[in-house]
Amino acid sequence: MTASISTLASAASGLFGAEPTLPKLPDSPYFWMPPSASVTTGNTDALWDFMVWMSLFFTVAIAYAMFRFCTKYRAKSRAANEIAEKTSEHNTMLELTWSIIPLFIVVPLFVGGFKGFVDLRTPPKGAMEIRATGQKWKWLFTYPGLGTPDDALHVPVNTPVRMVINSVDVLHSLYIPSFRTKMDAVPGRYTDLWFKATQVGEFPIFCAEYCGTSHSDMITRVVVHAPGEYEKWLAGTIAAADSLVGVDRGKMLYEKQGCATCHSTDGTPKVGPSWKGAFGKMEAMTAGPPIKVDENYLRESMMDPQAHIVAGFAPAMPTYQGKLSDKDIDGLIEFIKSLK
Amino acid sequence: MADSDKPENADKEPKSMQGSSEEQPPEPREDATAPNPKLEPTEQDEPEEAARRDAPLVADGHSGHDSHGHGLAHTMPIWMLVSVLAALMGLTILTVSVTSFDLGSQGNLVVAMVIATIKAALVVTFFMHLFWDKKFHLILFMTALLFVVLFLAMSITDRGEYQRNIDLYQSTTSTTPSK
Amino acid sequence: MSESTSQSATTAAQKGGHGAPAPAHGGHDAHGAHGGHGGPHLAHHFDTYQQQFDAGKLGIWLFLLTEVLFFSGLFCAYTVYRGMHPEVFVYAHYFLNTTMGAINTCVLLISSLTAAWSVRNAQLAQRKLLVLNIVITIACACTFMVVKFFEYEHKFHDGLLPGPAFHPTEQVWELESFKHKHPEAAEYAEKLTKAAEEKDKAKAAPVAVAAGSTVAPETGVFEKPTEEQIEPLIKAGVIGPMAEDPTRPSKPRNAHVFFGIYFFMTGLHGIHVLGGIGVFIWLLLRANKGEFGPKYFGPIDYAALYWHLVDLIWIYLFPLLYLIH
Amino acid sequence: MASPSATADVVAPRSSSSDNYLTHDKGVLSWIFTLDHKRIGVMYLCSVLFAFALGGLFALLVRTELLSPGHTIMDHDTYNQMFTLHGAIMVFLVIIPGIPAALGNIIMPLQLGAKDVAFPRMNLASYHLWIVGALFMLSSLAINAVDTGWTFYTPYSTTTSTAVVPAAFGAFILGFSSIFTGLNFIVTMHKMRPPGMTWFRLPLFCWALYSTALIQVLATPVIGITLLMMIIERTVHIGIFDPTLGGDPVLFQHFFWFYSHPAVYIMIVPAFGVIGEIIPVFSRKRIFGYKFIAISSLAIAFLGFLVWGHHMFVSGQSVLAGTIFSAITFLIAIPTAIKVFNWITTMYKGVIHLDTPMLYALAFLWVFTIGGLTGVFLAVMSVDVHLHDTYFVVAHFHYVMMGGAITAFMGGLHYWWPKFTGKMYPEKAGRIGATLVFLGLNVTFFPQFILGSRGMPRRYYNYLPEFQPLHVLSTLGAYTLGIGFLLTAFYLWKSLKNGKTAAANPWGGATLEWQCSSPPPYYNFHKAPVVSAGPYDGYENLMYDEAIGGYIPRKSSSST
Repeated sequence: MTASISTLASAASGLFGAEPTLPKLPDSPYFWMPPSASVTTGNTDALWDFMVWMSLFFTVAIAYAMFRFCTKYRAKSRAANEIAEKTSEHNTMLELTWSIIPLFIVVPLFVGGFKGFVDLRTPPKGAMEIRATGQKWKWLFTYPGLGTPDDALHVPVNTPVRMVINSVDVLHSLYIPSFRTKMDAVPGRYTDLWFKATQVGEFPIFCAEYCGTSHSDMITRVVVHAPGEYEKWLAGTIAAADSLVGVDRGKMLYEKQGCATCHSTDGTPKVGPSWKGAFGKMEAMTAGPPIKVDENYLRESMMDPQAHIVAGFAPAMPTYQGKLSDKDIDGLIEFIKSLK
Repeated sequence: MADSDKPENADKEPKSMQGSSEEQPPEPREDATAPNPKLEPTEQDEPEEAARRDAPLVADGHSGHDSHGHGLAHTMPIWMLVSVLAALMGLTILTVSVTSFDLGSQGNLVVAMVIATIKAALVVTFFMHLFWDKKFHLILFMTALLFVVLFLAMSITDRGEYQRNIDLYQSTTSTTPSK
Repeated sequence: MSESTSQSATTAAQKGGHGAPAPAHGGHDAHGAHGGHGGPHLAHHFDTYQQQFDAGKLGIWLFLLTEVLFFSGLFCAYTVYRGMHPEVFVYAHYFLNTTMGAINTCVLLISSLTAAWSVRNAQLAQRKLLVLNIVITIACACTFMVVKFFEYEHKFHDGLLPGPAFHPTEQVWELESFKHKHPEAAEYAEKLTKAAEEKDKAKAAPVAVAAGSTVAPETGVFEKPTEEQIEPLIKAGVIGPMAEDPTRPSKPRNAHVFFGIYFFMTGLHGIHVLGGIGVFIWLLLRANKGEFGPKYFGPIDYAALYWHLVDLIWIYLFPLLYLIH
Repeated sequence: MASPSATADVVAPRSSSSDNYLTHDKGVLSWIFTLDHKRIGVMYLCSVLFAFALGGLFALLVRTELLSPGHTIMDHDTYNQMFTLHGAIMVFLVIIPGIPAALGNIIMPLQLGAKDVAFPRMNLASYHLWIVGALFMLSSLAINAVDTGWTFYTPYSTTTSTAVVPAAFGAFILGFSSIFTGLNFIVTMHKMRPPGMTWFRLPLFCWALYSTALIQVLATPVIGITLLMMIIERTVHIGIFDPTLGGDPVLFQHFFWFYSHPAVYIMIVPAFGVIGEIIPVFSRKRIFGYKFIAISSLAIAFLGFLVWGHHMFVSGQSVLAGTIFSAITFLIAIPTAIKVFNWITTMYKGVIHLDTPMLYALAFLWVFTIGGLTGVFLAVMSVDVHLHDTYFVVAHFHYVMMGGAITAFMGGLHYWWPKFTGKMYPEKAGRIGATLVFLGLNVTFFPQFILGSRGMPRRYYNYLPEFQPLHVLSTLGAYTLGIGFLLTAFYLWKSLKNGKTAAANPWGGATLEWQCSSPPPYYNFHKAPVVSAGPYDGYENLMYDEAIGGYIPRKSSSST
């Protein structure tokens, strides 16, 4: 129930638009990296800078040597038949030097990387927990006792947050560039990542593991709230409870629950059949006799989507069992009815 | 592994090549690769060609350790083959009968695998006469096993490490297969 | 040598490389007979029979290498899944027919002997014995496949199929193999099932069977079970946390995966046996023509090596699939 | 090189087009069923180049689509299919067989001084399997092109509605084709070496192919079984990889990368070999640190097997496994560094001829240095967490695969073109082509490093508008590349008709292949080479003869 209540609240706070608007890439003080907005970024950026300079040094050195040799020792012509002057053909000391030098460079790199990695993988005790569920092609962020109020992830600044990640269909990957962290969402198990936002603002979230058709639309943003703001937002969410019913509720859920990614309201079939004029239609099924699209069928297709697939569509829909209250379902059915 | 055996070969193989080269001067090759393939063999190279071809090529049971010069390969005496088979049969009966006893949690598995490995060793050593074969073939076979072990070890270690995340998930959600 | 045999060499080489090193024997025909060089079975690009034989031998060993790694994937999957769901393997092995497995093991071992022997025959130019040994080898291989066929046929009949098709017609505790091993547990499971069914009839709450404990005490159908009664059932995931249905004795979750692996491993092995049969038939024809002798017995040797590897893999499959305790 | 005496045996410095492997037999069948390694190599070459054109076409389409976020010329699904096919074709059909099976097949036995590979029939079978595999893979294009990415990750690959099975089965077959080639090469190098050709007289190209072959034989079977399991999973649902049936998708990644990381070395190590041939010849100077380069190839081949997990740092792999894999990954930097430094040192005090092959070799050094160094970024675990599956990775492996393997392939193609065809390509056009490719390459892929580090994930059809300028730049670079390759294709094709006849040894190489006429005779050597010196010795005994446009033994030393 709380789920639906909170969901509404976001509706009330008017956060939804038809198309999920792309987040803005925040301006960064660095050339290479996006702004660093989490406590763990220090290690990554330091190692990065070191390696950039190291690479620059070696690339320039090698390029210079090549260029120098090519100009200095360039042959006049083949006809001239110059003979290269004899130089030593191998020099074990030299070989060893340039075997050892890289070793000396990479060992600290490994250690540094290892330290940073362990940090990224071990969330501090008592970190606030938020569930992130990947599904084609949307992230559902579930807050303790609050359901999924919003497309965007809302977190308070300077608070360690642990994302408990899983997927309902295929692999996804929760990637927040400004926090320099990323973790795959693997169906059938939990994975996790953590961060502690240090900057108030909005930062993009991407899906970084290929997950099919709309992989590249699985973009949303994390909203880092200033101290106090986050609580306000929560309060607002709960306060605005239950204002929507029937069609409006359905419309809002349609956008918030990710129905919109697969079902159009204008008659164009997407991954799933369009909802326009769907209600009351006789639909041919991939298996079994045609079925009339009525309340029962709609309810079934939300709770157990694979039960009856409309002919010509892939069984791609995740179940909404437990995600939708009866009230939500009624709302959605009303909404679908309204789409003549 | 792979590189460790290289030097050993590097000086072994060429010797054999030289060896074979001394007994066959380039002439026959020239004939073999003559521009005109229809060309019949010239008289003077035929005898030695034939001589080389008809040299006794089967090694007697014992001198097969390095088959170079002794013939193509080692020949297994029958008694050895039969007794190996007997041993294998015995081990098979053993491994079947041992399953009726309970040897602790993984005990039976370990015993079964040990027996299987002994059988495998017998087959490889005698039936596949790897014992008398070139050492390099042994190295190759071992390399294969080494890589299998690497492959299994890493995958299984990792799996064991994250097993609990899966158990956690399965305990919190009902993941019975949808039939 | 006739083009036909060399042609079959090519086909053999193409079908997964079973005849892989066979090319060693041919080739000069395609290059035109340049001189008497090499005799009938020495390919033009080799100088001596020794070189040709060694090349083929190294080739087949490398091929065996690939075979070992090819199967390693399946063994890895097996190990991972067994470590993950031991109960499934305990449950499933009651359905396998150990006798048939053992028979097949012996059959393969015998064929391995004859294969190894045939190499000796070829080396010593014992043509009759060679043919005989190859025939026995093929016969054994066929026996193996026939037994396998009956095993599969049986599994299909009992609905022991991989994946969603997995619908066993018998419950594990109804099996002779189970009854014989754990009689008490078997009848205890019967009792629980009956109890559960009565409850269903009585439209009462389903009997709760939790790990280690028994029917909910208040029903008081029967007293606390003994170790012998409960242990095997839990081990096999029939009751307890791993069971598919908490209300009554059933099968463990994902039991079908075992049969997935079983059919995959034995099936792939079976395909290799068939391949071996093909190669040996081809060799039989050539042996009959008396093509093999002390100077030229490579193909027999290579085929035998391949055959031993097939045997080797079975030596591991047998305990891993049939002899689970 | 072979002893002076052997050099003296060069029958006709000007190629004797009378009887060579191209003219020896007539008719299509004489090609399709030939057992001659050179002809099989040529067939491989043509097929690979065709596949390269196809894969390149897909690449250009993908880049064009990325000119603007969202829809430019195609829709989501088409885009996903395009990049999948681009990847699968380039990896399985082009780069893996490119240098070993095409160039290697023709050159390796010649360099070795062998009459043929050990198993000619198997060699042919390998090519036929390649064709069959390619047909399967492309049949997926005809049915409903696969859209899983070339990695076939489960559970997506087991649930998507596109034709995964034909594509995967194609890759399965191509695996066997690759195994056959590798197996054949190993045996050839063990058993077919002529008198005096000791292991440490093998040209570095042979050493590289040997290491490659070892990987092919040891790793490829695993991808075979993995794809087979994936196919079975998809069709029968045995539940090994599919979590809804109790399987484990991460296990698939282990299986997949156990092959596919070594496969990266199947692609790049032969390139090392080609570069190791070109640089000394065009510097008229012995290679520096021959043994170190030779052995480092083997070292890389071996280490390559122990690092597959560095593709899985954020896949849900355990920290323990990740650490082990990361640590070993760094070790690969060492043999790689050895090679680069040795190549550079070889040029020191040489007499450097900047012909097209050398230009490609220099391009390789530059591009591979960048590709290699950026590899270090990805080996550092914490940094990889940020970079994994972004355009940084895309840029990195394109610098290595496209910039490394393909550049070396082009270099080798030009270097041996006279030997293959008996014709010289137009030098000036060649240099222009090389320059275009080099520029295009950097303009295409360097911006992708920046995109990646700024957070642009790979395999994206739609992206944030802020990324657009760099994408446009990258696409322009891709077009430059396209033009460069078209030009190359054009003049190479022309040269077949009216290129000037090539000398037996136009570059003054000392390895054995330069001793037989161009194109080589059917039986490779009119006289068996007797090797008495290393592969890069005695450039001073060769001198350039304007008249024939090639090198001949110096009068002074030819009598000994």
